[in-house]
Order: sequence, then C-alpha cells, then structure tokens
Amino acid sequence: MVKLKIEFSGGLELLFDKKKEVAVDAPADVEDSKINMKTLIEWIKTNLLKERPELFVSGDSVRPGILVLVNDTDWELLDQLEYNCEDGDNVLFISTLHGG
Amino acid sequence: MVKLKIEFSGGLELLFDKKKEVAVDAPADVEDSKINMKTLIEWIKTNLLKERPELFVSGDSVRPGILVLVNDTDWELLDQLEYNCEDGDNVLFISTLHGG
Amino acid sequence: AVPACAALDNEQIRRFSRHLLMPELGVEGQKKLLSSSVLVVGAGGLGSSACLYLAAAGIGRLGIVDFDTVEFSNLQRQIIHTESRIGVSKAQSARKSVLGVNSDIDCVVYEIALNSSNAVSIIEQYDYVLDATDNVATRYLVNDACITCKKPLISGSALQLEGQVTIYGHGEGPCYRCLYPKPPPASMVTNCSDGGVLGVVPGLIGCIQALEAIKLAATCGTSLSGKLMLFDAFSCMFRTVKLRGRNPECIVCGENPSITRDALIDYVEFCGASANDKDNPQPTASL
Amino acid sequence: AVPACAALDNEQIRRFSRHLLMPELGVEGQKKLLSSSVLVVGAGGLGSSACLYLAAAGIGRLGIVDFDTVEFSNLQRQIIHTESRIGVSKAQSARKSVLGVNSDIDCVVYEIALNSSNAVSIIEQYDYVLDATDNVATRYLVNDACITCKKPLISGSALQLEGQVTIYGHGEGPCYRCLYPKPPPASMVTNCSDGGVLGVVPGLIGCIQALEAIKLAATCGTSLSGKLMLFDAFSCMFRTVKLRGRNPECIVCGENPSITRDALIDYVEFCGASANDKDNPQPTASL
Ligand SMILES: [Zn+2]
Ligand SMILES: [Zn+2]
Repeated sequence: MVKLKIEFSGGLELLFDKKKEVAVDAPADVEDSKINMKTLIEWIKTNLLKERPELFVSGDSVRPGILVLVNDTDWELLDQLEYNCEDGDNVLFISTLHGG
Repeated sequence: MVKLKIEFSGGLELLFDKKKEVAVDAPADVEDSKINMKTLIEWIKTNLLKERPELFVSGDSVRPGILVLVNDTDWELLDQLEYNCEDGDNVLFISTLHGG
Repeated sequence: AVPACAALDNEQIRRFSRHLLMPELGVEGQKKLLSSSVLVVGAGGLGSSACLYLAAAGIGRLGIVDFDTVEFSNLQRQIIHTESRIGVSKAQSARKSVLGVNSDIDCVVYEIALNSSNAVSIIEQYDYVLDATDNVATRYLVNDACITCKKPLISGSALQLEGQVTIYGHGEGPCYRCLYPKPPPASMVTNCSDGGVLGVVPGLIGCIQALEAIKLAATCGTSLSGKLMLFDAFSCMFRTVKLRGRNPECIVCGENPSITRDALIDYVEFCGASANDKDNPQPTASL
Repeated sequence: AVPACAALDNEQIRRFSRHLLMPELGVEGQKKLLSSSVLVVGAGGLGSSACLYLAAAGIGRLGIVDFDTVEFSNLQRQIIHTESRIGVSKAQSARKSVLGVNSDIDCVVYEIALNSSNAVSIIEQYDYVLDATDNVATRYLVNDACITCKKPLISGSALQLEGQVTIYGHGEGPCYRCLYPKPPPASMVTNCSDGGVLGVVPGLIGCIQALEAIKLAATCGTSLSGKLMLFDAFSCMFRTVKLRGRNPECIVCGENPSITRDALIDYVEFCGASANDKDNPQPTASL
C-alpha cells in the first residue's frame, strides 16, 4: 500500500463528495511501495469519484483544464503519467477557474 | 552544531543586514545536538545582529512586540525560553506591524 | 444587532444572486449578513477596501470611525476617498462611497477619535469589529473594549511590503494583550507616515479582514482565530502560523481581569505614544 | 510606453510620499511606475480592485477594456461601479472611479469586446496586461495576443470561494497554452453567473494582480511567473505551486509558433463557447 494525500480544488471536490482532501492507502503497482500515476488516476476514478467521470478523466489522463501537482510541483516536471507516487506524496488536482 | 533556519519579518530583518532568512550552524548546548532558546537568542545577538540590540532583545528574551515561532508555532506553546531547538527547526522572529 | 429579515425581497435577490448561488452561503447566509453589524475603526488604507467589500456583501449595518480628514497623500492607497474630498471627514467620505455601491445598508459614521470614554458605548452596538487603525495605543484600546464587550475583533496591519491579519477574542483564541502584554517601546514603533507602505498591501489585508468578518457573520468556513496570517508582498508569499491560546492570566480576557468595560485605562500613557499617526514622527524609525 | 519623467514634481512627491519612503521602491521605482502602462481586460470583479490600486499607485497609462454595462447584480462585488451608473458602460464607469482617486493618470477606455481583429493593436500599446475576464475564449485570446506581442500577462480568476493568480509569458515561465493546450469541454466551464462568487474573493485576487503588475513595472521583488497561487477563502489559505516551464512545442510561445500576431484564430470556435458570461447559462454547471 502507498499512503498518499489526495487533494481536489477549483470545484473538482464536487465530484468527490465535496471532500477537498482525502488520505488514502492506494495499492502499490511498482516495486511493492509505489504507484504509477496512470494507475493512480484509474484507482481514484474507481474508488473515490462519485459522479460524472467525464469531468475528471479523459482517456488515461485527466481531462483538459485540470492541473496535477505532486508535492506542489507540476507533474510535467516529474514524468507526468509515468511518475511513481510513494509514501507521503501529496497529489493535488486543480480545475482551472475562469470567472472574474 | 545544530542546523537551523532563522527568519526575520515585520522589519526585524533591518537589524540583520536586511536578510529575511539565514541558515545557521549554532553551537549545541543541550545533549550535543540541541540548543536552548535562551542560548540561541544570545547567540543570534552576538553572531547575526548588526545594529541596535535593544530593538531585538530585552533581558534574556526578545523585546515586547516580537513574536517567536518555532516551525510556525508560537513558542508559548513550546516551553518558550526553555525550548530546545534541534536540527531542521525553523525559528521565525516577527515584529508586529501597527500601520494601516 | 440588525433585525433579522424573514425573507429576501426581490431587489435583494437580484443584488445578491451571485451569493445565493453558492451552497456555502445561500439564502440563509445572506440573511445572516443582512442582519449583522460591523464596526470598522479607521477609514484609511485597511478600511478602504474593507468597508467597500463589507457594504457590497450586504452587511446590514456598517459603522465607520475616523476623526481624520482626507489628505492628498492618502490617495496613494485609500481608494475609498477621492481628490474632490480632500479636507472632508474620512468617515463621511467613506460613507458616501459605500452608499454609492449599496444604498440599502445602514451606514453610521463616528467622526471622533476613539478613546477610553467613548469606545465601549460605540462598540457594544456592533456584532464584529475591524481594527483598521494605525497606531499602538488605539490597537490596545480597541482590543480591550472589544474583549470587555465580548465582540470578536478582526485585526489587520500593514507597513511597507508586509501585512498581518488575525482575529482576537473569538473561541479559544487569544486577545492582543495575550500576545503583547507589554507595549513596544514608543521609539521602536513605525507607522505608515514614517516607514511608507505600498498602497495595495493594506488594500489586500483589508480584503482579508472583510472576508473574515463576512465568514463569521454568515457562520461559513473556518476563521483565523488562534492563527496569524503573514503576507510578504516582495515575494507574494502568505504564511499562517499557530498562536498561543487565551492566557488565563491576561488582564483583559483572563479569569480575573483588571481591565473591565467600565474601567478602561489611559492608552496613550500606557503606550507612551500619541494615538495619532501624524503627531509623532520618528525620523530613525525602521521597525 | 509612457515618456519617462526626469524627476517627480512637487505634487507627485506629496501624493506618493508613502512609496518614496520605502527603500524597495523610492524615487526611481515611482518614476518607473509613472512611465509604465497597464491594460486591464475586464472591469468586473477582478478589474474593480485592480484598476483602483493601479491608478492609486501612479501607473502612468491605464487602459480598461469592457464592452458590458453595469448591472445591479454586479454591485455585490464590483466596487468600482455604483448604483447611479447602472446601464452605463463599465469601462467608462471604471474610468470615472479611477480618475476620482488619481486624475493625473492617462486612463484610456475601450468599450469593445476584444477579438482576434482588435486585440493585438490594443495590447501592443501597453507594457503589461491583466487578464480580468470571465470566460475561456477570451482567456485564450488575451494569452495569444500578449504572447505574440511579448507582453507579460498577469492572469487572475475567481469562482465561488476560490481564486487563482499567475503570470504568463514572462521570463522562462509558461503561457496559458503551455498549461492548457486544449480547452476544457464547454459544458464543464462555470462562470460567476452560473456558480456564484463571494464578492471579496475577486477583490482580493484583483489586488494581487495589481501588486504583481506594480512589482514588474517597478522591477521590485520576485514575481509569480512560473508559479500559480491558489486561494481558498473558506479556510483563508493561500498556496503557491511550481508550474512547468515554457513548452518549446507550444503553438504560441514555442519555437515554431503556428499562432502569430497577424494570425490569431477564432477563439469562440476553438473553445466551443461564447465569449460572454451571460449568453451561455449552464444550469448543471458546478465545475
Ligand atoms: Zn487576553
Ligand atoms: Zn506557451
């Protein structure tokens, strides 16, 4: 199991029972102690998402308009879907706001 | 030696060569690896303070109007002058602002 | 303190539609705002944005205390005033601007300097108080009057490129005196006349004060009580630190207070400084 | 873009004394502000506080773009407008308020909807641009026009109890398209008309946008370029995260851009949504 803090912001929390922050034990799929980001997104979709999956995922990634931050760093700087999350990682999904 | 991050805010940085943040190796005086807060204040006064000590210290503590935070927590919740700082601690000195 | 309304009228529904759409606020939250009263002490840099956003949000009664008049050098940050109101009472000028945005609120002005004799009788008429003043003596006075009247105090301050916000006298959180039992030496106090301030910094802090008052009034969200928010405009970084709790020994909010609502002290004497930003220039001041 | 002044005149010295006192700004910083020009796209919730604080700070030329008119439901957050200006052009109303605070600036209004034909000719006249708009199509348009004109874009947004701020097209930082190469599906976009917004949240975000523009113009401090600031009003927490750098493959800021200043695209078609907060109500919208 991999112990992660998963956060949702920018309205995404509405898809997750209005929870902005969830502590999870996700199943390891890399070296017994890590979980690949692609697997994690699929796992979140199956285990945490409560409604309208098309507002969260698109193909095997997140939908356009969502940023993914691992430990407050854009996942584009960290191998994106190939990043392997480990114990203690904080994964934040942000939906961009457009209002003003 | 105890590795600490010392920060100054609210104008106090003017007494410390305009540095808002200093990484220091302070001499341990407790158990070879910790430094007592009272000793640390004296050490900062001797080693970091550049001018007007009366704007920083008063007796063996800080002057009225300065808050001390260890790892973002008020030192009053942590034994105040009796707290022993250890490797990695962040000590923040804030001068209260009154302007508006 | 303002009579609670049974329902929103059509004009209120139109005005506050963007609030009513939010589940966290909704009709019930808006009704609470309309039934609430807030006193803003100081119509300067902090008070400018705070008063405008409190009025726009529909706080039912807004009190504004300021004995000063608008000066040209205020306009670099005090966006509630205008060039045409130079020399006019700041409290009156602020009232004119807030009623321009929302004429439906009750806006009461106090063109006086708050002191030990008048503070309690004004503060007891409001639910929440914003400290938007600019000097140490008035900050102790406002604290003591709020604590003895059991009114939460949303305190903001700004200088140069930094700002600070917290809430005193709410829940288990401390009061100003719990944190600062002794005033700082008068020679070490810098105000905006001495040290300068980037205009938008108090503007931003005033917004946070208004936000925290709105959240308390609407009983929405978690407040800054027991926490101190620090802002550094140079790096655009915010940081929230955890403060001590209420001190049982505190002479105003503790178990055996020596300062009571009928026995406030002489704050100018206590601080050794004038309760006036302008009377006391400190040429050497940098702290 | 505004002629640099050799020295401050006496009126400017009086007006900006609180800036001149600060070592980080001083006379040189103030002169840079007076010689700078900033375009604010949108005179709504974000633009209200941003325009007022930019004007108060002495930005030499302030452009304001908005084709809309003031509506009653705007006054819950758009504190630059007034009840007496309902039905009036928002750009003109904003101009009146900013000149009230500082009549010494050059305030230019554009009572038009920005589009692919007019955006470049307006934006190229300014040093910095604030995105204070309320819809996805205009955000892509403003981004592309700023990037192709090499103007840093200070982007803010707000909805319900949250806000976001960043700077695009500055230094090694990304642009809007580097982060969001594909627009979100139109059915997933919520604006303030649909989802509501707590009025002071865009007010606060607009202050941060003004601050960042002032810092860039005065070359003071470190900017939010390459970083995204998130604000959650419910808990009053700010958080800054690190963004990717500029994408060499980006079709506007990359090495072989397909979008150029003479070949902007049709943004409404690109986003599949109208560039207008009001034309496109989304009853199911919550994202
Ligand atoms: Zn107390
Ligand atoms: Zn790009």
